Amino acid sequence: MNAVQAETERATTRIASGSQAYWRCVDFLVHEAEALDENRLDDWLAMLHPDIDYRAPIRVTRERTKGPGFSDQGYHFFENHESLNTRVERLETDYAWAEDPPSRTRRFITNFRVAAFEGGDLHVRSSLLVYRERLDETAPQFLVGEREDDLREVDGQLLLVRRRVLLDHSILMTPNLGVFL
Amino acid sequence: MNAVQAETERATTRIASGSQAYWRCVDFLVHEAEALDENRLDDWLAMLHPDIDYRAPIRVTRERTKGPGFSDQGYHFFENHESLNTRVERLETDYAWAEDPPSRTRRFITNFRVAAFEGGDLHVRSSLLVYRERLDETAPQFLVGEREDDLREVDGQLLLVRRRVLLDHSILMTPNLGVFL
Amino acid sequence: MNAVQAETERATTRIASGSQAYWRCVDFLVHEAEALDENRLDDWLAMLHPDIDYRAPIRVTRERTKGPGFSDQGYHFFENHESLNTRVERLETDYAWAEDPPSRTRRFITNFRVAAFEGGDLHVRSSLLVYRERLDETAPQFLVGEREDDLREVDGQLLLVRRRVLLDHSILMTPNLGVFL
Amino acid sequence: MYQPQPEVLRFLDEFEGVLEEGAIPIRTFNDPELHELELDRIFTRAWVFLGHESEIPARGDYVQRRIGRDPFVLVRGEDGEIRAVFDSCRHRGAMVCRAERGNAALFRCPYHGWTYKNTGALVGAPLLRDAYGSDRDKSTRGLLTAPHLESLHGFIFASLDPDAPSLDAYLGDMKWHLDMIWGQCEPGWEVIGEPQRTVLAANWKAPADNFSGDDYHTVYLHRSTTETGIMENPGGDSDLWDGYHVQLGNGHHFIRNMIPPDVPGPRFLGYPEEVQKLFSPTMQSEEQYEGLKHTVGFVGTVFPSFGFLSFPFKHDRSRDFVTAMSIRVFEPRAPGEMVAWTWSLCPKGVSEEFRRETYRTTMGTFSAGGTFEQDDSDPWMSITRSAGATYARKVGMRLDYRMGMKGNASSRRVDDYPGPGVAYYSVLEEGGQRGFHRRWLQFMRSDDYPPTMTPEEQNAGAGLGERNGHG
Amino acid sequence: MYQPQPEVLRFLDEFEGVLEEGAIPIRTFNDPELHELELDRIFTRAWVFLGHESEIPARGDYVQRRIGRDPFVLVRGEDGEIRAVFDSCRHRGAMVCRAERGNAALFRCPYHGWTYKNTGALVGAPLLRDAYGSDRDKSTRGLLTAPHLESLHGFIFASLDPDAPSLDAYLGDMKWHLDMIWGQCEPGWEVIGEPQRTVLAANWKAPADNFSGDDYHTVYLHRSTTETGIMENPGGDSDLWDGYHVQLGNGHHFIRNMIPPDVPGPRFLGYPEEVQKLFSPTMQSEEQYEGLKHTVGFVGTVFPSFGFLSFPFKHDRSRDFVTAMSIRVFEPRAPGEMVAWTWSLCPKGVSEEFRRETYRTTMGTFSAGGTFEQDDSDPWMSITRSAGATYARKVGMRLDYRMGMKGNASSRRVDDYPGPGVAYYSVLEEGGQRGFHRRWLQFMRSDDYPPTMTPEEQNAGAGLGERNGHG
Amino acid sequence: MYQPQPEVLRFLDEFEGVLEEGAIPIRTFNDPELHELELDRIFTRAWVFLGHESEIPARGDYVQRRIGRDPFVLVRGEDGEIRAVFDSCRHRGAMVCRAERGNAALFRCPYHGWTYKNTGALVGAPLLRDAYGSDRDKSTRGLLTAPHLESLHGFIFASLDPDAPSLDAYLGDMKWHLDMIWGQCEPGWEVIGEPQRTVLAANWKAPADNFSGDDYHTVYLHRSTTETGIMENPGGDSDLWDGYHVQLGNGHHFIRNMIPPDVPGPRFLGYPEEVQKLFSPTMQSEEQYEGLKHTVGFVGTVFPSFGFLSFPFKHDRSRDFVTAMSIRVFEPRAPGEMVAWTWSLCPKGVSEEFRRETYRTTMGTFSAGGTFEQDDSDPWMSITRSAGATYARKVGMRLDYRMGMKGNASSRRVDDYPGPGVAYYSVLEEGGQRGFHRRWLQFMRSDDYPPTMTPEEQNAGAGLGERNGHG
Ligand code: FES
Ligand code: FES
Ligand code: FES
Ligand SMILES: [Fe+3]
Ligand SMILES: [Fe+3]
Ligand SMILES: [Fe+3]
Repeated sequence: MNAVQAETERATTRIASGSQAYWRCVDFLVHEAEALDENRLDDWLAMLHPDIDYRAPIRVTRERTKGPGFSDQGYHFFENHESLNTRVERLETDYAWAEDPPSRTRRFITNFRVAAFEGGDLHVRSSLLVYRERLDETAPQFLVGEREDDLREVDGQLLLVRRRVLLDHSILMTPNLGVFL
Repeated sequence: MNAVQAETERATTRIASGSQAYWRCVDFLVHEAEALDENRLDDWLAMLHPDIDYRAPIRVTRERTKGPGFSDQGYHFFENHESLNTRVERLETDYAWAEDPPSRTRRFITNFRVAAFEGGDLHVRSSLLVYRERLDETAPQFLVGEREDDLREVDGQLLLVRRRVLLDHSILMTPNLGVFL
Repeated sequence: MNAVQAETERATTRIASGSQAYWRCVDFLVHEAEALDENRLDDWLAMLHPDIDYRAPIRVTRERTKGPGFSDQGYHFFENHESLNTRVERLETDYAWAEDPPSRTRRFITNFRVAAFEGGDLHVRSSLLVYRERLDETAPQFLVGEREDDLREVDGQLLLVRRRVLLDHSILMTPNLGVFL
Repeated sequence: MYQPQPEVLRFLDEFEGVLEEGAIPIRTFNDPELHELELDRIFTRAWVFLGHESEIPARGDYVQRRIGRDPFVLVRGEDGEIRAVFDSCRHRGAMVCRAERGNAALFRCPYHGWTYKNTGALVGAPLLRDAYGSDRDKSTRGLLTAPHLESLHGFIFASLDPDAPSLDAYLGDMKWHLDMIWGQCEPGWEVIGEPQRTVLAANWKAPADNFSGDDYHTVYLHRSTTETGIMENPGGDSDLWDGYHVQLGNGHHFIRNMIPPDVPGPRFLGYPEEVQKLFSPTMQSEEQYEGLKHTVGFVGTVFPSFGFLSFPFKHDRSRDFVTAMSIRVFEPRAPGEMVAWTWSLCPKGVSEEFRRETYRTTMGTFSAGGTFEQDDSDPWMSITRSAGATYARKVGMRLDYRMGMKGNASSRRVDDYPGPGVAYYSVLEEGGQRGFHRRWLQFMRSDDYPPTMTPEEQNAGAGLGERNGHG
Repeated sequence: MYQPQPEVLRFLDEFEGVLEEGAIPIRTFNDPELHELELDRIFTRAWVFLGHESEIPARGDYVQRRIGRDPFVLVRGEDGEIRAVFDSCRHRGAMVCRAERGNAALFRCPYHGWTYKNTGALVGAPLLRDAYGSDRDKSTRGLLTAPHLESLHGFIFASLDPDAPSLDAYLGDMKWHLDMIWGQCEPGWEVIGEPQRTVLAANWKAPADNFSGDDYHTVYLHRSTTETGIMENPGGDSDLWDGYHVQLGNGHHFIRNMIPPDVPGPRFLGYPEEVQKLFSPTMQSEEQYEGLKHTVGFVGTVFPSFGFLSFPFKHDRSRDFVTAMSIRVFEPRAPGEMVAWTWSLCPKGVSEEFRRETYRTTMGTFSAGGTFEQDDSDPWMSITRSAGATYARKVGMRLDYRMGMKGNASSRRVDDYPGPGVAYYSVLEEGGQRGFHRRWLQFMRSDDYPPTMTPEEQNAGAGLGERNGHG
Repeated sequence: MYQPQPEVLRFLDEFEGVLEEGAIPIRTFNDPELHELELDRIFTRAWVFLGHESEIPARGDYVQRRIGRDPFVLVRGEDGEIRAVFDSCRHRGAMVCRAERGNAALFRCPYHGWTYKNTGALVGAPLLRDAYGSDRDKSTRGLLTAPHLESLHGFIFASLDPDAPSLDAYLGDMKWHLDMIWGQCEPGWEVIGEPQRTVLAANWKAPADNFSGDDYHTVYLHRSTTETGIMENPGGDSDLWDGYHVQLGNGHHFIRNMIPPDVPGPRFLGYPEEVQKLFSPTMQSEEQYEGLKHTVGFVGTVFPSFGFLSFPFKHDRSRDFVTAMSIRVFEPRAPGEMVAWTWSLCPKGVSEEFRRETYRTTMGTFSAGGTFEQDDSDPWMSITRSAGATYARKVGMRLDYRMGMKGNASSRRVDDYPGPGVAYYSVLEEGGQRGFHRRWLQFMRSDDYPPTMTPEEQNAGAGLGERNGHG
């Protein structure tokens, strides 16, 4: 079963746009994007739930009748809290060359759709466009797709507990995935 | 007279951002984008009013004093409900090659401005960026422009009754218009 | 001291997303974008405070530990009201060739974060993507970055009193800056 | 003059032999050196379609166009004459025409202000006396102008080669057909709106080849349109294959679907009554009038890059069939890139409603967003992709163009075709496409302007007449 | 055949002399003409890795792949045989395979509907009788198929050159090593999920060079991974340099990190018990079984563009080390652009948990987002950038490949390497990289298929054996 | 060495003849082969501007720069000497300098850790003894360094050709002028902030040609600036044309706008009092001091790609005119692509307010966003577009550079110009631009380094002296 589908089968209630819960989600994602664009990676880690399940499935070109082509086995990213933590720690050493000097990135998050799971978690779908450039390269790179995020409240704060980054690429047009999506 | 102008001469009242009517419009367009990005074309058809007037005028490069250069005679799309219905039906045959395998698209809808017409229809202007890629091509395609949409309430549901897609291209940079804008 | 930092050291209170003040800011920036995209440059000037301080610092590639690399001395734009006024006046002569025929532009403003300064000014951070194309060129140009804006109320109207355009480019990929950011 | 590498010339020599066997080396659809040579030997020589007179009806009206990749302004001068001027100032070369279309008495170069009339003549420059002293002869400093430009029924063609034959000679037997389709409407024809342009990762010859007699693709590639009723055989008894392929010499080709006089069905391309009555029986010959009357649709190409077609379609199925006539240019951009131009064409003097519906139908079928053309773009791109493969080049991969050659068809050369040219019936043959590539070779292989030829001469010259299975 | 300019041939001649001195002209990493010649002389001749049988287990299963830049479909036919068919219809050349992977009995070309079996044979075309009359021989119109395709332990390689030697002969002493690593798992191996592909502004030879024996970069470039504990010496007493460089002839190379039998530490590549017991002592020789048992990790290359590696890593530090095995293809795209392909490989029949963790570890270390590979991509791109510099070309800038040549190393040729090939110990030498470029030269400089060679022959032929400082 | 095709050499031969008639073939502004030859024959030979000493004041300070397209690091070594080192490790060629600017004692290559001093010398490598045994001679493995680098008043130029003449000899009579403008400020000059860089779809020679004496474009192209008061004749009685064109040999050119001593108006380039008093009458000759005093503005070029200019402008009309001095590099990228570099220059020791206002004025007028430069970019791009046209190449389209030749001007060679060089008055002539292209030809046509020449020699050599209409 497709990892993407599994999740969306849980019962949800739609959250009205403009409601308080809606804005909490939007604010969360906007501030998360800010932290990532500003390379405040420790701040970013602090926004993740210890049980985070973070994946970006590989996508293959399939016929129309076969659906969007997301793999249920292959992932660009397939991370938990510890592996994300390791990645951040590594990026903060003096030897993470691909991202030092860091890419210049800008994340555009739009098209929010918010729902609530029965258990209380919030479920947010949004569109993601990451603009990226490195060094003095003048060929801009784009990472484009949809995010499906689950946010869970802990001590009054929302934390990201589940993310699927559903990219619109079958071949990545960026030399590496040194940035988080 | 320019087709774009004709419309905007009707009397409108501005709708406050954040109001209920505003969110109804935003939600409509966000969910419409979702339906299109997910190739749920029948769902999309169900969002169109039977009287839909759907056009994307050709744009030519004109001097500053001559305005934005939208044609009042030439259109990339010049559709009514029946022709859109035909298009969808055709895309769902097994022989719509240009879109099978389907493009991977992502629609970013931002910069909403909402107003109400005297008769009750809602008028929404928004910015549109469509990211598109096909097969294993690594040259991304962008379709960029503004939308002017009229939404009409029927049985408690908003339906799209008029659309103008005002593209920022004088030459299209996509091999075909196999996707809806 | 970095020009960008200087500002952000002033004490601010966060403005809740969805609040009236939030929407005033969003509406301001959305309507500003509309004025610029439609080449209504006089309308745009009318949205600027007489004390406007408008800058786009040059960005250089620096190591991760050295921060984002914005110059505190070098600027693509370093403008006040009079110089912006001169620019607009010049663009409206018959001889501003680079922008006549005008570029076709589309500004996408997203990821709003609003705060209030002690004195009452509003402080807005947002993400900016400008799509630009000229004549019959088919190589699209992007200008991408973040904006830090201060808005001040004068006679019930918000006016832009300070802007920093923090581009994500170390080399500009647009032949000129004939458009405002 | 551009000097091709010996390997390229060798390739072209071999190509001729291969073509006689009904094959085409796939490499021709994506090769950097062939592309350069095409620009040099085809697009600066051949008659190229630039636009229609109805786009520039008044003196001073202009539109920006391309010949090959090169920028020209198609402009009706103050003297009423239409010219194609190279859009490059004679001083430093800057572009003098700023907008894509408009009306101008003068083109003033933005760089230093040299000013040209809409005839291309230099008329002034700032500080002329101070700057140029006694040498102020402006006559040699006008904009470069295409040496030949002619218009046929409002369709404007130009050639950049002084040695080019007249347009009539160039068109050969195609002229009779153009007279038939565009020379019998009393008020004349006009294009609606502005041309649509799309960049495509395809070689320009992929669509040109398609328009040169590829009926065969319709039944499968466009099956989605028959399944949804967009295309149907509007002629009742006759069927899709009931038509002629007509070779017209010099690489031009015409597909013509006809309906017998005694069979009920559409007349005059399927136009409605209000349009049919605009056609005059006296403007051309009786053969041509009767010919148009019993023609349901057509697809034609003028070598190298001009295509045109007309068929009745149901784009909006709440209505009856509507005739859609579109004209196309396949602009070469790079070995694997082109720009597709589309215009919608309509008789003048029709009702607003018909004008709108024929436009909607044209754009809804044969434009970038058209229900036909969308799908055409896919193989055009994938052919180009395959043609760029090293392996295909190394093994000299050949495409199969044998349909209609001896033993390869039910289609036969017929003598009763109502018009000039070498005609085949049915359309299940690929002689028109072979003819396109043969003419291409004639241009590519000769330092001089290739002579005009009747279709028989062209085939015979290539030794293909003998091998053809026809009549 | 592609004919290189004399200047290019001169460059290749000089290259050989330079290489004997332990240098490489940097130009080789970014040059348009060398790139074209590589496509012609290497990628249409050499055995190229296409995929693993586990990707297409059933009849009709297919995946789209590239040989060089050229599009092929790797498909298991209805006859059970695997073929690589060129994805281009024999009629007009359109792509016949629509999706990236799937199962198909038939490939139907969208353009005109010619239909091929999954064996590549043409089986039908619309209106075949009407269109082609008596010439309906379909046997000559099948899809072009790679003349050679062989599979070794499920790893599928193909060559486009009819003159290519057998895969075994091509692999030389590499075969023994592949048998060792992939020929002893009883249930066999499989890839997990789909390959990841990334476009990179790098020449394909930069990673190929790296995989051909570049241990030296690990200590500095990848220092972030040791600092964070992702990589650690899992062998306790031994250290990173405790390994062999093994030249295997024909440009192939193998880095092998071993752990002495008496030293405690990981066995069988660091796989856990549940996996270790899948390895059989009887499928290959005892040397190979013992060899695998005491191998901790390896990095190998099959000339030209296939890389593979295995090491235990801690991607998720809440767990113990997990063995990650990945296979790679360096697809050439342009002089300064490539596509990196990554597959994760796993023995069949393991627990779901181990399968997931080995996958996570592979992708977390050696993929586009991997903590190692991210940093590799940086020098690969910057080498390519420098190699394109006019100055570097003009002064003939040479890179330093002397490590391990006479007087240039502590590494020595050893006789006690437990396996075939010419082995050096320690890994602080660059003979494998020199060997890669030497083989490259042999392909590039010869019109005929270059003969297979033992590593000794290859070095001797190049006069490099003498100059090497090794034993 | 790069070997151009015979056709290119033939083109260059013809170019010389054409130039004597005051014409330039437009093709020179967009041609792939000429571009390659330029990189090889001009940018690896000529003295190219790299930056200003004030950008790297302290030992270890560095900035990344380009010579032609090639990446260099301009660095002040620990020995205080400034060098331009090629940013490519001698081991595998990776980039050693990570940031665009900074301060570093060492450059450590990320790939394997070879470490270079900021003088370019190799000082270490990981595991040096183990890896390289006895061959640890580091002296031959330092970074490649530009063979010549000289600084004049802080302006740093380098040449990659060992045979290059000294910078003084290369500059010829331009040196006197640079001494005049930058050699008389007691505290010296400095650049403000970092250079701005913009990619432009233009050939680099379009702006170089413009800066080599194109006053003529000011009146029309920049008319928007006079209409809005940004530019005005600040000299009162004199006018825009009241200046000299000074040919300085070796392709360099200087436009100089002067104000007579008895006319009230700006002095010393229009600088305010606080700046004027920084200029010393004793640092250079009296002629130079008086010369600077009565110079209102200038535009200069050092062949091939360095431009500089100074004028008083009103960017902010709430203030008086502010002098804006900018320096420019036109970096070649591709036949039709360049990078424009802009620095703002200011005397040291001025008030913060003036420093800010001169910066704002410089960037507000002559940068990518400048009210002048915006419009310059338009014709530079459109010239490049036209120059790439097949038609232009085929008919050998020539541009008109006759202004100032016999019978083509009111401008005359004058003997009373206060300085060296061959001077014309007024500026309505195009001799400087002809001189630029003539020098370009001298570089492009000779295998050896072209000899330095006085302007007379250069003109005479080209036979142009005779044809000139000047005095
Ligand atoms: S380039 Fe046209 S006037 Fe100079
Ligand atoms: S191209 Fe495949 S059937 Fe014609
Ligand atoms: S490439 Fe610089 S140390 Fe190896
Ligand atoms: Fe078609
Ligand atoms: Fe590595
Ligand atoms: Fe200028």
